[in-house]
Amino acid sequence: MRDWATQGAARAARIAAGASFARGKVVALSDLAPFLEAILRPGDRVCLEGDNQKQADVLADALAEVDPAVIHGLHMVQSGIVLPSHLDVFEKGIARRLDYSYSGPQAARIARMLYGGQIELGAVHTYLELFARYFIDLTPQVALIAAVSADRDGNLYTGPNTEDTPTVVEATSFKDGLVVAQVDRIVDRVPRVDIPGDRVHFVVEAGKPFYVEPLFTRDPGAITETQILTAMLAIKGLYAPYGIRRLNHGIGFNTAAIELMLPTYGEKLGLRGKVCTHWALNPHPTLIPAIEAGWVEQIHCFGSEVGMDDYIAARPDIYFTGADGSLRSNRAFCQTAGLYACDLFIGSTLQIDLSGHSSTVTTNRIAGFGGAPNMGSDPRGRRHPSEPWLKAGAEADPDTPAPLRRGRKLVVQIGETFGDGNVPLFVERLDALALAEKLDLPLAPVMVYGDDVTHIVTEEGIANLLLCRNADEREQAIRGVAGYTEIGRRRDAGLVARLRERGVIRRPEDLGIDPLDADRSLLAARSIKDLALASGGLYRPPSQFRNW
Amino acid sequence: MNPAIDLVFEPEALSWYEASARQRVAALVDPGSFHEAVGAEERATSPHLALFDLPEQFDDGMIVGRATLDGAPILVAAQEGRFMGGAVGEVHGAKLVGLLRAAQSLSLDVLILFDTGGVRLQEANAGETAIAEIMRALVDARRAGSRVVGLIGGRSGCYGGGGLIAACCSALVVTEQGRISVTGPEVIETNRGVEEFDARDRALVWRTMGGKHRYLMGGADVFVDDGPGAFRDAVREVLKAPGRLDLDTLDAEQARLERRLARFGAATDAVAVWSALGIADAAAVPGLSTRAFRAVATCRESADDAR
Amino acid sequence: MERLSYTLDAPIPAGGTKPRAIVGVVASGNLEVLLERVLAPDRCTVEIATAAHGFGEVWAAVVADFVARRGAGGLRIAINDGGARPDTVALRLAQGARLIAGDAP
Amino acid sequence: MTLAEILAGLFRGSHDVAVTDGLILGTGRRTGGGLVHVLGIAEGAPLGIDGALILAGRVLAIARSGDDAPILMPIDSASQRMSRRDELLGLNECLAHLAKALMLAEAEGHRTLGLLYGRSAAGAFIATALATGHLVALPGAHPEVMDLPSMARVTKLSLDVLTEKARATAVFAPGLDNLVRTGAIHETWDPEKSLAEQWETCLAAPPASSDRRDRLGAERGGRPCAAAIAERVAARIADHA
Repeated sequence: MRDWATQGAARAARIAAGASFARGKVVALSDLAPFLEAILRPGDRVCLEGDNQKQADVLADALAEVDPAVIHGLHMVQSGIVLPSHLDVFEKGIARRLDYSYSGPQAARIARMLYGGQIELGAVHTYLELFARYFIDLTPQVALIAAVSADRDGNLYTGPNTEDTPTVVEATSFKDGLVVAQVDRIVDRVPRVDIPGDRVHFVVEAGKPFYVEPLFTRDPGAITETQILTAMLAIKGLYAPYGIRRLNHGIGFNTAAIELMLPTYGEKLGLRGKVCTHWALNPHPTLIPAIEAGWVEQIHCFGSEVGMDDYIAARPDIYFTGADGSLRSNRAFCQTAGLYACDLFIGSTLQIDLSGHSSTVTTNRIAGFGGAPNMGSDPRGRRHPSEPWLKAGAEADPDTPAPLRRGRKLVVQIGETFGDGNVPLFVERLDALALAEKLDLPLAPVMVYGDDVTHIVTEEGIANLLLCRNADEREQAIRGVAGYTEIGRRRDAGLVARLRERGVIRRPEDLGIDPLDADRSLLAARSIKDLALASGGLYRPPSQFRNW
Repeated sequence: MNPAIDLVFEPEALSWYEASARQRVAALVDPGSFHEAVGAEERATSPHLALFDLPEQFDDGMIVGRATLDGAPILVAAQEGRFMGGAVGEVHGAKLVGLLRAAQSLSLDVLILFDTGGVRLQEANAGETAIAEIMRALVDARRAGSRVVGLIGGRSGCYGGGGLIAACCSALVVTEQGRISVTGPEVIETNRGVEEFDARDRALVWRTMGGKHRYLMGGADVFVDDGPGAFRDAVREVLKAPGRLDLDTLDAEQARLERRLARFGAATDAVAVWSALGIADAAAVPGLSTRAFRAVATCRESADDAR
Repeated sequence: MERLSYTLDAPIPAGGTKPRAIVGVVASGNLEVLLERVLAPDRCTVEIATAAHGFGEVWAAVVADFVARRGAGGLRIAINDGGARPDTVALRLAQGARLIAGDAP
Repeated sequence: MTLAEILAGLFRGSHDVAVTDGLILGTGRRTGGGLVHVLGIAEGAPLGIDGALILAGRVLAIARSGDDAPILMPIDSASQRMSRRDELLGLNECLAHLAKALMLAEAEGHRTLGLLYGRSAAGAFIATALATGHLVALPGAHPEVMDLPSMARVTKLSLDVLTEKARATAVFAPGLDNLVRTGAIHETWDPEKSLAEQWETCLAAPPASSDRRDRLGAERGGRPCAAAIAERVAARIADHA
């Protein structure tokens, strides 16, 4: 007769092996590597918690210290390849196979290791996609997670950076997997229970907070006049006419400029209360002036942001906060919110081709996807109407009767025609294609597909791809805002002029914008210090962003 | 009421830190009163940068000329901190030498808008010598009765020889962003190691070299907000004092600096210095607004008649 | 340094009467533009010294658009470039034309 | 030459100059018996806040003394002391204070003569030797703003390229000849001849009425523009007066 509880028995065996290193659930920091050798089995699927923000860094370092003769061939299923130790485990043979989502800081090294065959790649996912697979075919046998504090029963307080933890624990613990948490300290009573203790099997006191990258902090001091011009175009040419109230922003300087210009330029246009009221967004410091000026009603966050915790706690009407007063973030929920409950995503990219496909991959850097493809896609399952969604749908498909017409989420790519080092934003062929050939991947790593993109904003103007009726128009609409790049200089001037007459392309002057008005005095804060002052001293920027 | 300006701070339209040298000068003196000497159209560029295949600037990063302030004639020099980090080369330095010599012969006051990383390495010997000439011309002008006021709040700070020139001035006006120092953080780190100075720790950089610390120590005389209006008000204020540089001044400076070493010589960090000054919550100083900072800075060391 | 030089017919004379104007600074990704009113009102020359080599075609396009759209007639324009992007170049040229026309201080 | 050799050459036995912690302090007697104040830096020591204040205090005391004895400032130093403490406590003020003191003493009638006999660099050089009224050097002296390897790092040029460029111009590379050509150093003494005589010749010449270093730089070809630019600026400013 079949044993229907083999997984539970296997977990019990692992717990028993680990218990010899533990007092109750608590494992000493000094025993971490042998402890991991005791609870892991070669070939395990392991989720090492870490995304573009928080990292279970102490557990990651310990995993890289285990003996490859004992533990090898692990299959890592994790959001982020961010710390050097995340790749060390592959170099040492401790891990072999990888399914992941984001690899920003390790983009160059992961590319080298993929080319070198040291990593057997499953796939590069979006966050939400990887989370989904945790519940279907990539369920972890062991999860190594991070929290702020724990009590002796294993109840965890994750603090403002909850992020991926509930999702990882849900998938692991309820499918007979083992959950190990690193915490800064063990306390008698946690400030709030983010993860109930019966889902957590072992806890290690790291004696220091887990690492968090201040990824969403953009220094207003670095925003250029051209970026300000693109922000003026977006506010006046997209946010205002579509009436965008629910939205998500990427992390680039163009969108930071938009955030900083709401209380100045947006106010002058009379848009307060009419746009940008509800957000799926991390606690961007650059949104502080808009919040303080009464623009924002509420924000749900994927994670927190270094230095923003006190400000958030003092603004509970705006943010989601727990009984302890601090932020509650949740990446899976916020990704879902960005996908289904927002009418606009706007973000920057490195390359856009003539079909509107965009990618942040270059041939020697593989940064992964993170959440952008979810934010930057049109959810086919959406059913609730909203004004911008219906308007965009009508522009794309004027002939279908309204009751049967799908709306469209606005997916906007914003950027300058030339990036750092005079590298053009617009290309004939994405580097992602060369990469796919080199690695023999069935799919090129495209961040946002052309058929999801509705608008492209550059300093030359806005291209509304919804209004293009064929591939030729689409190509010329893209060329028509591609500035002095080679793509832009090879435009069909006659067709571009006709597209402009139809409003497919809109120049700054078509919107009543003088590029010479694009001035840094339009920024509600011109420095990180201004942001700290605007927050009433509640925002405490990390040292690397200070000039005081 | 416009909520856009209903914030707890109201910056001036022009940020000194961000402005170019030309913008600063134009906004500082009486409108339209600045007349540049050896302007960009004369193309007095560096004769040495071509050797390094580096781009030139028509004014070599130094603007000098005459202007009026509240109708009174005054001489002005401004460094462009974004061109080669405001570094002093042959032409750049010679323009300031010429201005200071003119100040002495014409008995005029001088404003120097510092923004410099120090000597320009590509013309290091010329730059170093120019610093020495500037200091001598400055001292001569002051001895003859001119007042020379340094204004510090630019991106490149006031480093290297710039720091020495600044300390020769009659008075210094500084913003929080303004840094005054001799050796830059990166150079200290390179020479002495990251344990001595972690150049990436920006909070450390500013509390060691920044405007608030210099003001509290008497290394600067007026602390202002980041805008030309604030600088103008401060210049008016310091120009009320008579110009003076004699042995009494230097004896007073000697006593002032010896007292500083005696009081704070054992401190290893600025926060300890500020505590020793009598500031209760010294660690909070960097985060304070200008108004709040001035309120706690009443216990500062001053350099009145001792610079 | 790469040196480029263009002489163009200018349909729109520069506004105002100022003899000269200067905008911008030479820094990485930035440039200075010196404009001098010394030519016939239907001519414009542009001399460029740039640290970024091999962008002649782009410069030609940016300069041609500028002279076609803004008041540039009568101006001898000299540029020192620290590798600015075309959008920055176009912006500085436009700022220079505005400055010499006297619209801004 | 060593400091001992120099002092012997200048004063024979009649001096009480001592070196403590790299600082030179004392007096000597001229050939005719007149007093000379001697202060400076020895042993390639860096100049920090403490040393600068000691030297400045001594200079100010001399300026107050009422004698008109010359000040000799022998220099063999490193650069300014590079440390967190020095910057925290205002190294720029201490160095500038020393330079001002030297210039004021000169104005009070004390001839100041810098004697560069070893290394010197950057802030230490500016605050001492370059702040004297007349700067002489001995062969073998090695002033520099920054050494070539460091400069190669900062300018991102190879050492070979920099060395090659250094042959074409005096304007950036370290070394005595280059500083002489820029006019920073007025003259180089001949160690084969009597130092005392060369020193007396300096003192016999009338004190310079103005800073002539930029003129020297133009004459010697090390600084082609400085003097002309400075004169042009001063003239234009005066024209508008």
